[in-house]
Amino acid sequence: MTQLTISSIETLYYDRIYALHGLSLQVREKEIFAVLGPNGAGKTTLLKTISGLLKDQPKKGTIEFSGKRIERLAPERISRLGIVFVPEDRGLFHELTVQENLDLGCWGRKDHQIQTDYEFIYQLFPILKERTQQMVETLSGGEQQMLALARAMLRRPKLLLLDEPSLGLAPMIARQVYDALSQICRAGTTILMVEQNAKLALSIAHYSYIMESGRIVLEGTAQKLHDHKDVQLFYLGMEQETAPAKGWRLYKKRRTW
Amino acid sequence: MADICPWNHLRFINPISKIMALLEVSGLSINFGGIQALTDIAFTVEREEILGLIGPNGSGKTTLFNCISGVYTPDKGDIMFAGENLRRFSPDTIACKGVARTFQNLRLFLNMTVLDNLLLGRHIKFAKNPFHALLRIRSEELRHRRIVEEIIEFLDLQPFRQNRVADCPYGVQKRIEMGRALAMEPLLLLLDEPIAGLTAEEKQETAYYITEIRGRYKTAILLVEHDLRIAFKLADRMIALNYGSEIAQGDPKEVQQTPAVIKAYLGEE
Amino acid sequence: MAGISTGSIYALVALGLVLIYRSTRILNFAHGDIATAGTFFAFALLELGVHFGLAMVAALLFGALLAIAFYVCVLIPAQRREATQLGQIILTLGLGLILQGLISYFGGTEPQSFPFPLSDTKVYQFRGVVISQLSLGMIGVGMVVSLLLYLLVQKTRFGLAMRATSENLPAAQTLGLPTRRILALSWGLAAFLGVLAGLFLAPSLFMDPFFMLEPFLKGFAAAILGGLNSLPGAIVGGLLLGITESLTGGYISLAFKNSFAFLVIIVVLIIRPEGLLGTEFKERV
Amino acid sequence: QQEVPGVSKTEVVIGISTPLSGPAALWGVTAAGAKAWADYINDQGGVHGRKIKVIMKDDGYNAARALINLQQMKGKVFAVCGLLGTAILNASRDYFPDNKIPLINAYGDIRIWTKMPPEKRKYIFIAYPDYEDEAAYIARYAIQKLNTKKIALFYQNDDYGKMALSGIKKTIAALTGKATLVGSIPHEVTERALGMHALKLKETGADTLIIYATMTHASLILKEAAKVGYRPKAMTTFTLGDPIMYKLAGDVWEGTYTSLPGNSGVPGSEPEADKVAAILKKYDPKIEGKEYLALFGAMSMIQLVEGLKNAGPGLTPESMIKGMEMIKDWKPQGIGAPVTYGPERRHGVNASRMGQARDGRHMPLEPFTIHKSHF
Amino acid sequence: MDLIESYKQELRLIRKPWTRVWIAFFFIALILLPWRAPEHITFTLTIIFIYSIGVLGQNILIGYTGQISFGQAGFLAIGAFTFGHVSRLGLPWPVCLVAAGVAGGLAGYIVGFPSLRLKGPYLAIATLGFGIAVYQIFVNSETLSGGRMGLLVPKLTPLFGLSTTVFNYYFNFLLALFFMLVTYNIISSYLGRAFIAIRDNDIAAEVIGVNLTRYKLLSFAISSFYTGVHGGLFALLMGYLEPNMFTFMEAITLFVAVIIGGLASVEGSIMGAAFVIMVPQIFSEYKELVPVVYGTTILLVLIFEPMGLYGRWFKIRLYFQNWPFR
Ligand SMILES: Nc1ncnc2c1ncn2[C@@H]1O[C@H](COP(=O)(O)OP(=O)(O)OP(=O)(O)O)[C@@H](O)[C@H]1O
Ligand SMILES: Nc1ncnc2c1ncn2[C@@H]1O[C@H](COP(=O)(O)OP(=O)(O)OP(=O)(O)O)[C@@H](O)[C@H]1O
Ligand SMILES: [Mg+2]
Ligand SMILES: [Mg+2]
Repeated sequence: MTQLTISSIETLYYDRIYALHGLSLQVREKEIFAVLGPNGAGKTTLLKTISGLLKDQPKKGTIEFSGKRIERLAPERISRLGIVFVPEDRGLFHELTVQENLDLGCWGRKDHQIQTDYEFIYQLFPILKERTQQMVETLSGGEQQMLALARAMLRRPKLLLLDEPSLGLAPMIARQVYDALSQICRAGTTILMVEQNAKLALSIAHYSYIMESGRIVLEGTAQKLHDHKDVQLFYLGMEQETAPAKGWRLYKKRRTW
Repeated sequence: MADICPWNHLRFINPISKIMALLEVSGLSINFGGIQALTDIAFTVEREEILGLIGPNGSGKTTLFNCISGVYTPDKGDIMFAGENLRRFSPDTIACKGVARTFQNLRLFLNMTVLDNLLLGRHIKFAKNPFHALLRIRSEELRHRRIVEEIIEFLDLQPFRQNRVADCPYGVQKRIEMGRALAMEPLLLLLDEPIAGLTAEEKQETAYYITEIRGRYKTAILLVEHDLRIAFKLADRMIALNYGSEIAQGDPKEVQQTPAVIKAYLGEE
Repeated sequence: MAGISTGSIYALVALGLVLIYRSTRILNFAHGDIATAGTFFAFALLELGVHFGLAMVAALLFGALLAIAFYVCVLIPAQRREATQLGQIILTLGLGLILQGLISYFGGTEPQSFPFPLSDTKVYQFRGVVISQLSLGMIGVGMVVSLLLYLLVQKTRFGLAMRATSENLPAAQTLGLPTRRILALSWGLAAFLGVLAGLFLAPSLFMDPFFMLEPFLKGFAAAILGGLNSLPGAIVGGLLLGITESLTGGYISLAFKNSFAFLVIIVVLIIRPEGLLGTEFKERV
Repeated sequence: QQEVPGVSKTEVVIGISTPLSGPAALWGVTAAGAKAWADYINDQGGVHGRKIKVIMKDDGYNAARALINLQQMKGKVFAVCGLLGTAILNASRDYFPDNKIPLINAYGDIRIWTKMPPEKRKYIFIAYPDYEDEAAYIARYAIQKLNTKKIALFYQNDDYGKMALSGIKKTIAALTGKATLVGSIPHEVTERALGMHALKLKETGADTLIIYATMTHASLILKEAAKVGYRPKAMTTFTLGDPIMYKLAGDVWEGTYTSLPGNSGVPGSEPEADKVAAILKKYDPKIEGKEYLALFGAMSMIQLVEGLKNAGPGLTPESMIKGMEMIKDWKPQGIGAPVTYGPERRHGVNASRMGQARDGRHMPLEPFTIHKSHF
Repeated sequence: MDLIESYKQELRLIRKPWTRVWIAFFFIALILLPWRAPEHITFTLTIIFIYSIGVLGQNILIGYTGQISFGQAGFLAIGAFTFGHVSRLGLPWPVCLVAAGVAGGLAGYIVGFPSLRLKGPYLAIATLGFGIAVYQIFVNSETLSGGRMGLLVPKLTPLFGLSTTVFNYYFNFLLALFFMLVTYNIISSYLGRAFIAIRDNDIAAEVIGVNLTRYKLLSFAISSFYTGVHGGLFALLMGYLEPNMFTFMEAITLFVAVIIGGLASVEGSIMGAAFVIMVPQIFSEYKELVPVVYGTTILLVLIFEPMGLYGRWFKIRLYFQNWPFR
């Protein structure tokens, strides 16, 4: 069942610069969706538009969440519907401690599973448990990323929007995070993520989109994209394995789409 | 792109330092209210060398950078750079000595244009004559402008030249920051996760830039990176940290195979 | 002793300022004027023969509503257009001017004495220390209010949400915190404190459209002295400032009393840039 | 006939720039009084068929703004009345002679004109007491009539307060050995926590306290002094002759000696003053409760009207000056000390008389003492 | 769109030919104004010119370097009284003006030291303390404040047969113009860039080699030099000084001007100065409601134009750039 339907939205910066050009996509419930794309493709813009952080955007088009129109709503309202967004800059409260940040993640929750959720995230990110009283600003980049993810998970979202969740994570942790994501997806959370680490992303995603300059240029199941030649070249960096060892080639091959 | 580096002839080469390593860190330790972020770190960086720095999250890589660039003062240890101990210097003096860095969470001047950001990189090289500022004598400005334009060309930043940095996509911001560091004509460049958050294609581009920087500008580079495929390719040597102490050092291949590194960092593949 | 009673007033004003700063990062320049407006409102009610307690409650509510209205009608639209922090400070200044003008227009510019059940001239002596009934009441009320406020802000999640909202509004919004309500409530509470200070000050300082100017500036200084993000700091700062003033006034020089008080503040700040009880925030990279 | 700015067949325009907003706004009531009197005159048919039109502008007690106001009035007004504030008077010194606009009365330190060459003073007519003379008078009264031995001064820390200080010093020097000045405590205009000041005053042990401060500060200091059990004889300057003081200070005000101005009267104690005050209140109901200041302001307008009358129907600055100079030994509406202007005399009246606060009123205790006119 | 052919061209102050024409028109209008406009407008503009120098200084500090100062009244007083005392020695006005600026600048340099450790509101209070201290020192010292009668300052004698008002107008116009150009030069040079770098991100600025100590102090010194000159010119125009002219309200006025005009913008500073002088003046006949009207205009401007008046101007310019093809 589709949970999120975006149909031909247009988002502009300064009322002049188009970042999204009539983009449409669908996200089905309880699945993981990955959006890939080069710098400046508008991936971040897409997630921000959905979560309502761009004022008065999208200019055109509709966004539907579980049958309810949510475009141009205030971010609080959108968030209360169960959409949680982890932005590129992680959106942490730097002057608060780790514990306080996590507590804020539970805002509005009154169920009894908070405790088990805490255990889940501490098991996933043991370092956070060591750092509960530390001010967020002093955490390392990766630790901040973990905290942001943990806080988002504590909210038990219906739809989780992740902007580059593996950014700055060590390879081992990144894999663990992805395992955890599949796990919470199975437990009932839909995930829409923007990711550059295509290999990891495609390994857990059910479906994925490739976005360039504000449009979806390619979509398909993870497997299909994985086998696509251009995707392999540009996103999975396959060719690099076979590239001549003597140096790096600056190539700008034309894409077939 | 001009073939010869425009500023190579300006470089002051200390005859003694020719035999010495460019950077020699020894016994470096720092502690933040109970958290031992670095313990007794020692390593050297030679001229024109790329040294890879890896380690799990929170292992102290950025802290090490902060110590070298003077943002933190280490509790113990020495940082010898071209014959001088940087330990007690302020960040701006260290910058003048020829150490440039980028940041993990970008620290650009968001409200300025890309061009101005790069020109700020040239700040230490300006002949600072207040009368030039007051009387609008712009010869100095033009001279640096030329160098900056070359960097812009080199890093493919032309489309963003006059854009406000805040409006540029994340990947471009990373490149701008690298350009800003490069504009300082550093002897040693500290790069903190320069390729995080890029697509494979862009990663390779950046990797290309990094080798080119070393090749053309004769800069030594200290590189933090979590994408190991690239890191192992780029680095001449490598050092791995865990919980603030060194767990392996040496040839990338060997480091990759050290059990401690696999356990703490890579995980079983 | 004189120091403690003026200090407790400074503390009360400082508390209001800190409350707003903590939740919005705005220095509220209209704080004094809102307090004045509330006090004048109470005065007007008293003239109409309203019972004192009732008038007081009405004035406190009036002040709170005024501040909330300002937040809703002025600050929210301005924020929607991406007003800067400094711009919002100037907005409060504008509100201050407007209130000032309206108060002079409706309330008159001449000084007036404010009837109060506690007497300012009735004094008690404790071992040579003189304190008036009013000051005693003031210290008492000040302590009770600060305690309640402390409990509210420090021991409930409301305070946490307030700090979160001030630090990173978009993040707080995406977490679903009711930011508008939190901010409106903080404005209301702060104004409440301000009017309370005004009501206690009016009988001892006389009431005219500018009578809160000096206490406001001193309260501001006290808030900084104690650390802008700390409620206990506001109280400590206020008392300390009051005592410093009366000591320098008493033993060094009356004419340079203010200068000395500020000198002390500057010295303290240079040693502790975040204020006495403030928490330091150091950016790391 | 040449055109005179601000004068037409049916109208003569008078400019007033005064603090109507800001911390000094209270004094703006003087302008309201002046305006009300002008309205009253207009209802009486005006002067020589001309109605008096008042342009009133706010200057917020700021010299630059006052200057702009005056510049703006240039060419539109015939005369300016009741300028307020020493800084403003000083900054606008050259304005009146340069533009040939008469200034009829101003409130501030009158000594700024003494230094001016007489030909430049031609357009200036002042009926305002000199602070120093008044303070000297108060001190003399205290020593001679109240048998004071030790005097303390509580004063506002600016030129106003400092003139009082030097006036008192002069008297004490003149009456050698009779009394001493045991202390002088300044205060800032903005501060209102005066507990410390009261203690200091008590320490001086003075039996007479002379106060040169605003109404607020005077009441506050008396209250604070009472709190610490210090009840000296209080003597104050004329600006505190306002019955509002009773409302502010309450019981502690009773018995205070307050000097009363030579150029105005005391509503509530003098029938002549009451008569004028009643007229003023009729024309501007907001004056209710502030009659003292309003009357003070209206006195300037009364003089101006007298000047206009004397000037005759052909109104020019020159004829106005002639008209003002014709005022000799004249008590406007029977109020105050007699005013005299002349070609050599522009400081029309400089007088004081002692009064005392009794039963909610300020009662004059003796006739006017006329001080030397300064210019 | 016009093409820029060289960097040199790009560095020019005014790049587009049409802009040049507009600006030329504007200046000609300003030059001819005293001959046409009523005198009070000339006079008001004179005061605006004087204030724009102070506002420019304040903008260098707040807008460009990001350091808040509430002590501006102190610098004003120092500048003004220095001017007054020096000119009473009989020295010519250019010397006095430089003295006023230098005295202000020195004071600023000293006041700048707390800024090395303090930020935002903390710095604001420290500087506020400075302002209050200066006021109290002047009030309590008769030698400094010129005694209880205040300090009389010799005024300018008009040259070239102009009237006093007109002469003052041109005099201050030229000075304001001079300071405006200097400001443009400063902010587009390495100095200005370093200031902005400190404002945007002080750690990064330090790491790329900007010496925080030097540039923060420099910024304070430059800004208070401007303010000192403002004070001096004010003294010259008023011909009279007393400490009460430089209270906290004056500092607030400058502060409001900077923000209403637009942070970090030279044109904005001028507009801000015009705003704070003109608005209360225009409404001065509203009597006790002047603050209400003034406050309301501030609210309206900032609600609808949070970037200040300059923001609006900027938008109009953008609008006309592709007008009528929108
Ligand atoms: N605040 C902004 N103002 C103006 N333009 C912007 C802004 N943010 C982004 N853009 C522009 O919108 C386009 C899309 O940017 P966006 O940040 O969404 O890219 P992205 O796909 O997230 O890139 P990256 O992978 O680097 O994060 C870019 O061309 C960028 O220049
Ligand atoms: N100023 C500080 N105060 C307290 N703790 C700090 C401070 N700076 C760093 N730390 C701690 O020191 C440890 C090392 O941090 P550092 O940023 O160097 O890690 P890193 O190796 O760069 O990690 P990542 O790969 O996640 O960026 C972290 O656990 C961090 O919490
Ligand atoms: Mg992005
Ligand atoms: Mg790091």
